[in-house]
Amino acid sequence: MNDNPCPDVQLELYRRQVEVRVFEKRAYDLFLRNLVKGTSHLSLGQEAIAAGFGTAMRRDDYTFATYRGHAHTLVRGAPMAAVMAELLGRDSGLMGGKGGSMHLTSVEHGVMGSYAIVGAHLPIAVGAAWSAQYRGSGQAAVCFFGDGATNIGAFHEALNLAAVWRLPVVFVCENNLYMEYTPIASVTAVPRPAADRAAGYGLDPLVVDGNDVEAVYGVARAALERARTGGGPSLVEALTYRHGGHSRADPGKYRPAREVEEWLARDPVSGYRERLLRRGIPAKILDDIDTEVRAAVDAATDAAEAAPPPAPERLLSQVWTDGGSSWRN
Amino acid sequence: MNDNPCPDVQLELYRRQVEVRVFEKRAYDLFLRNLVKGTSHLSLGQEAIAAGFGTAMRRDDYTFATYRGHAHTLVRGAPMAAVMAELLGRDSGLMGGKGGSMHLTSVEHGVMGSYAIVGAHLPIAVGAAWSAQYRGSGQAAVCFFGDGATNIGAFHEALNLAAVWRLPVVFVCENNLYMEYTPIASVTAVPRPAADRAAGYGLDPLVVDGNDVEAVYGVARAALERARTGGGPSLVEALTYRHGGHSRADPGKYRPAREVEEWLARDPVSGYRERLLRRGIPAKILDDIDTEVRAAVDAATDAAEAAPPPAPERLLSQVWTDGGSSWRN
Amino acid sequence: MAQLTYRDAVRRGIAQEMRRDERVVLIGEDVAAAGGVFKTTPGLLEEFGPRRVLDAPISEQAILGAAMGAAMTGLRPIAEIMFSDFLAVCWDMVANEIAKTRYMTDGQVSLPLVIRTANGGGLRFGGQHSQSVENWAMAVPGLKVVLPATPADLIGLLAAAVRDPDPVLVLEPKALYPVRGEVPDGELLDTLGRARVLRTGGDATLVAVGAMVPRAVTAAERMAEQGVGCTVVDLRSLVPLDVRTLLDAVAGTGRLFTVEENPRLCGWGAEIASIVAEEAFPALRGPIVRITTPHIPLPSADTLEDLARPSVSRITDTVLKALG
Amino acid sequence: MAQLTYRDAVRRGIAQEMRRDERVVLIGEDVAAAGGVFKTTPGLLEEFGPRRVLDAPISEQAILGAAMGAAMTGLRPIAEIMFSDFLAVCWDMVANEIAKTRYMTDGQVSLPLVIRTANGGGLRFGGQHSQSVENWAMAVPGLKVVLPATPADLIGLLAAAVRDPDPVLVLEPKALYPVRGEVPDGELLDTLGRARVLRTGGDATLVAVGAMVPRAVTAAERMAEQGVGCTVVDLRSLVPLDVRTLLDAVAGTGRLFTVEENPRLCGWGAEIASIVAEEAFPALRGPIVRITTPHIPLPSADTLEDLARPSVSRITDTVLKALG
Ligand SMILES: Cc1ncc(C[n+]2csc(CCOP(=O)(O)OP(=O)(O)O)c2C)c(N)n1
Ligand SMILES: Cc1ncc(C[n+]2csc(CCOP(=O)(O)OP(=O)(O)O)c2C)c(N)n1
Ligand SMILES: [Mg+2]
Ligand SMILES: [Mg+2]
Repeated sequence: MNDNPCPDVQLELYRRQVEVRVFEKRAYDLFLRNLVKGTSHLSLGQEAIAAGFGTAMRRDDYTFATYRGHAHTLVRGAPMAAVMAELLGRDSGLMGGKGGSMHLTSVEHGVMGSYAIVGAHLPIAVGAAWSAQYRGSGQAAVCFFGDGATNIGAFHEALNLAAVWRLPVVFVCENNLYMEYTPIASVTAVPRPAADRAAGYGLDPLVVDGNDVEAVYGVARAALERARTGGGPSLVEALTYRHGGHSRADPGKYRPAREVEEWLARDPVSGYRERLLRRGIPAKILDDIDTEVRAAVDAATDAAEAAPPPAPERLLSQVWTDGGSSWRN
Repeated sequence: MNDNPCPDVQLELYRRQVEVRVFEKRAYDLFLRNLVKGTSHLSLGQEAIAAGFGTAMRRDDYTFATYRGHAHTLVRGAPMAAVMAELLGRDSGLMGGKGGSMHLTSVEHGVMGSYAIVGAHLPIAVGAAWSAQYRGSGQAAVCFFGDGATNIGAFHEALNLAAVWRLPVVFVCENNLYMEYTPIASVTAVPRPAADRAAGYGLDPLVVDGNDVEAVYGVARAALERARTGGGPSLVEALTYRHGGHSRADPGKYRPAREVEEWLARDPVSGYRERLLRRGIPAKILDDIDTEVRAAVDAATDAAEAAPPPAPERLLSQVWTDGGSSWRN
Repeated sequence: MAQLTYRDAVRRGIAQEMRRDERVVLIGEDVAAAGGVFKTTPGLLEEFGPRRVLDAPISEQAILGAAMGAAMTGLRPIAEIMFSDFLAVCWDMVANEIAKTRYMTDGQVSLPLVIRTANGGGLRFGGQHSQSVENWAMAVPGLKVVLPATPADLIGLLAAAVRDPDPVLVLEPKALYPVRGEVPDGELLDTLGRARVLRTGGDATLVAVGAMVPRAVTAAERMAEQGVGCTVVDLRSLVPLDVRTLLDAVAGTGRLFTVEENPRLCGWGAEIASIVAEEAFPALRGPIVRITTPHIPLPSADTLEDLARPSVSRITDTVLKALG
Repeated sequence: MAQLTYRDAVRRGIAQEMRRDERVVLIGEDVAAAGGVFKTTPGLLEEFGPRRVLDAPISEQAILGAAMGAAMTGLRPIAEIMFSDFLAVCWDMVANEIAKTRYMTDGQVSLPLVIRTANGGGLRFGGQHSQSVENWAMAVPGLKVVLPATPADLIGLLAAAVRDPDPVLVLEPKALYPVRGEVPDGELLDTLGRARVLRTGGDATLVAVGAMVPRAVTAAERMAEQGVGCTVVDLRSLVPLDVRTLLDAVAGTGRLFTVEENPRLCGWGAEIASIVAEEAFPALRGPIVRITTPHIPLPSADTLEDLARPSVSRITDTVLKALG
């Protein structure tokens, strides 16, 4: 028996990783050109996790992401031009420029938000899963967060409640070894910040190579299946590494050169490309994907750069559902 | 080899339990007479835990308690009359009537406060332990809390930090099976709310019969020894039961009669008395202790009842260290 | 027309909305099997079942996070935070998540949810169980804040809050739980953002909310006996704020007094004083005076707590002295 | 006399106090090895060692809890909360524990600790990383709150905060980190609760704090060119509040304008407006006007953020219009 995903899925896993890779590199270029004004946190090196889950998720499943959420937003199909425009603070941005890089949200595509307070979205994802269970919709919520987030109180509260109510939620810890600049090992009581806590919520420890997109895809499918069939939550720890610094301001110099090298050698995108070539997939097919993706990112960039800044009226809009922000009668 | 504590300690363990028992019953009477005005949370049935730890602690160790903190305050030697007066909101109260039953504090006796926000004092105890470590004082902090507190975020943050810094702190979970009126099992992902979480912080699971004062004393000595010798924190789960309701307003009717009966049969105070008698300690000695304690509680009650209400000037005092409350120049 | 306690009104208000709308669910600590520690929710578990009335662990962040996630995906949760003081342990959920998400997502996410909580002093519970957090809440953009002072108002405003498409914080003055009031039969539905003028007089305007409303009214009655006429306004809702009624009332008297249970600094009273000092300055005939709890935590002892919170006699003394 | 950035002043201020007093320790996320995400603490680990400069996990409740427990047992911790928005995740520690414990224990417990945090907008960080939380903080009895607007003030007020026996929240306007200012040589020690009058004029009093101070000054300069004289007051400290300087300034001009970065409702501006409306009413010659960020979360896009925060031109336009 062949354990590999079927060929279409393989190409999809490849394409999504490439999309994230090319998009994030472009975002970095635009930051260097001072077009991305606020902060931004890239997923370069961590593409396989978003791609693996994004491919495994159902169209109506919910994604909850962090400030490092470009990847998780794109893999659900959110329009690249609108995401890019949001980074640039343009009117055509996904949230009209109000949220910026750290708060990407596309409800239409199941992306229920990117949250910039570490840990906050875990309980919120629990709520979406509770609602899915209540409505009997068969939806699952997938909540991505970092290793650093496992030490904040909200993590604990969310995991416990999800387990007690057996909710359809998958918690995905992207362990990239660092919180901002501090090694996670230096501030955590256990070696595996997520997996070593699973038993405290009656869950199995699940560790996956986060740079192997098929491995992630497999774990994602199993966890989503469990969620949909009443098996309750899962806590997945995906081991990975970011290629760059924590955010745009950070050159990442605190990391040992050797560690960086080792992880660069395990690049999820080029590694998967090689694996597919070894499996006999023609280079042309992959090259075509690369070309298409680059064209899409170019188009998104052009559209975003050409877009005007947000209309000033936006400033006082959408505090309330009536569209406005008035607090007085 | 005889595992029993030496005779003096046995009598001390007995006396402290009786003190708490008689005091708490009196507090309940005073509540029925409408002299205790606010709320109060009694330790009837849970006396062995405070008594065991109080006896094992060094004079300069730190106690951090909850709103259910009469017992933990008394066993450190805080003056009974002042504690009673505080419950009655009198000028001679331990905190001049400002704190009330839920906030008993006697810094002089190492009681660094009773905290009424569930979980809040765990990180604070961590801080006292950090300071002890920094100062090289050999002190330890002991932090008491309930089963319900294990599900709040502060629990998680405190345990992790204490473990990472190997701090001299002993966390003592008094598992009395209920949060307020809700069975802990119905809202917790694991059967042992504290012990089953210990591994998540690299700690050993420690469960002790919280109604056996000598067992508690033994665990306390070991954990304190470990703390003082750089072994880091411990997390102890002491199994116990409250004889009455959660607080003064609660008759506790939600508990199955059978469960209540079983636990009443395991009363820590009368049980220990019987054990001491079986060991050949003359009844007279125990009776004398009982009589002394009753006299002390009577005297404390009389003094508290006779005390005037707080001087009105207290209202605006001690917000700041200058003694006042002014926020303006 | 029935006489109901405030406590019973809470139950009736929740039940009214749960009967009407299957999407309304109730979550909180001890709210289900035990019927709430203030006995505001008895019988709801029995009527609506464990799917819709849920006991939560002591995990306030998870409670509000769950409410938020459920609200954005089709439910209309009512979350109880037992004491408003505990909002501090989940303040991130209130101030950073629930309040800001609609704006940050440019309207993509709607959060029709209600947070109910027992607020204020009077029960001798001390500094961590007696706070009046309206001054925290009003400072947070994106949060509606109501403070019903009577059983009927509670039902009507709670219903309005549940049906409102935005997050609403309902502060229930715990000192009022045992107090009875007239409640009309049938469904009650009120409007957020409407103040109520409880009496009129020409000499001074007293503005109050929650547990201070009956005190302001009694003070006004006493002063009326002495020939001093007071207009008393119950704001009922701090956000949205009925500025029109406020300005009208001040226009009629030229003098503004607030009666605030919260500690002094940066309260709702400071806000309305500032609004009046900006927008009704020409109408003012004398200083604006705030009658508040001093800027201290509430003490536990009954005598001290009574000294701290604005009393009827402190109100009358302050107003009469200021009017000269 | 040196020219220092605000960012470097933070480091110098901390180092000054750590050299002086062995009990002073620094704790926070990324403060030690990395020197702080705003580069306010580089070199401190190297100078004072890992015993006194500690990197913490992302556990803000534990960070402030640890600071509190250490402060009550003999240390004088400085705790960094990276962004002031994150105070929401540990608000219980701030508002219910640290602020209230001295009072609730009737003075048994002293808490000589400092919480430092990067506050306010201007960096296009969006709604969860740009808040001005002075309006939360001032509402909490038991907390001192300072907002230094220059490098020299930061050092002096930080030193005063560290030596103060009570808990002090130091809000560092993150927009000012790269700004340089004159800093005298040697040890700096300032006094909490002293406002500073930066210029005087007879037509209006502008009161500001933090990042709004330079804007208020620039606006006053522009208005002076048009013959309108403004007194500009930098409050520097919100608690304790220098009411005397405030009232004197208003007595001299008869008109009060606040310049506030915080969202509009219940800010420090509302508080001082109310104080003035009560205590300086006879001196007032016209409405009190608050110039604030609207009551919205801060948006991320640069153009929108610039629209939201009070700008020099909004200040001048508002003042000139109000003065007629
Ligand atoms: C409550 C809170 N504390 C601190 C921060 C600042 N902060 C932003 S990202 C980050 C590190 C997060 O590390 P991790 O969870 O491992 O995620 P990663 O960035 O590595 O993906 C920190 C400390 C925050 N945003 N929220
Ligand atoms: C943060 C917070 N949430 C809720 C409460 C209300 N409350 C007080 S005691 C209690 C139950 C605590 O249960 P447990 O920890 O088991 O302690 P026990 O009272 O059984 O000793 C609750 C929910 C509180 N004080 N603080
Ligand atoms: Mg990380
Ligand atoms: Mg319990």
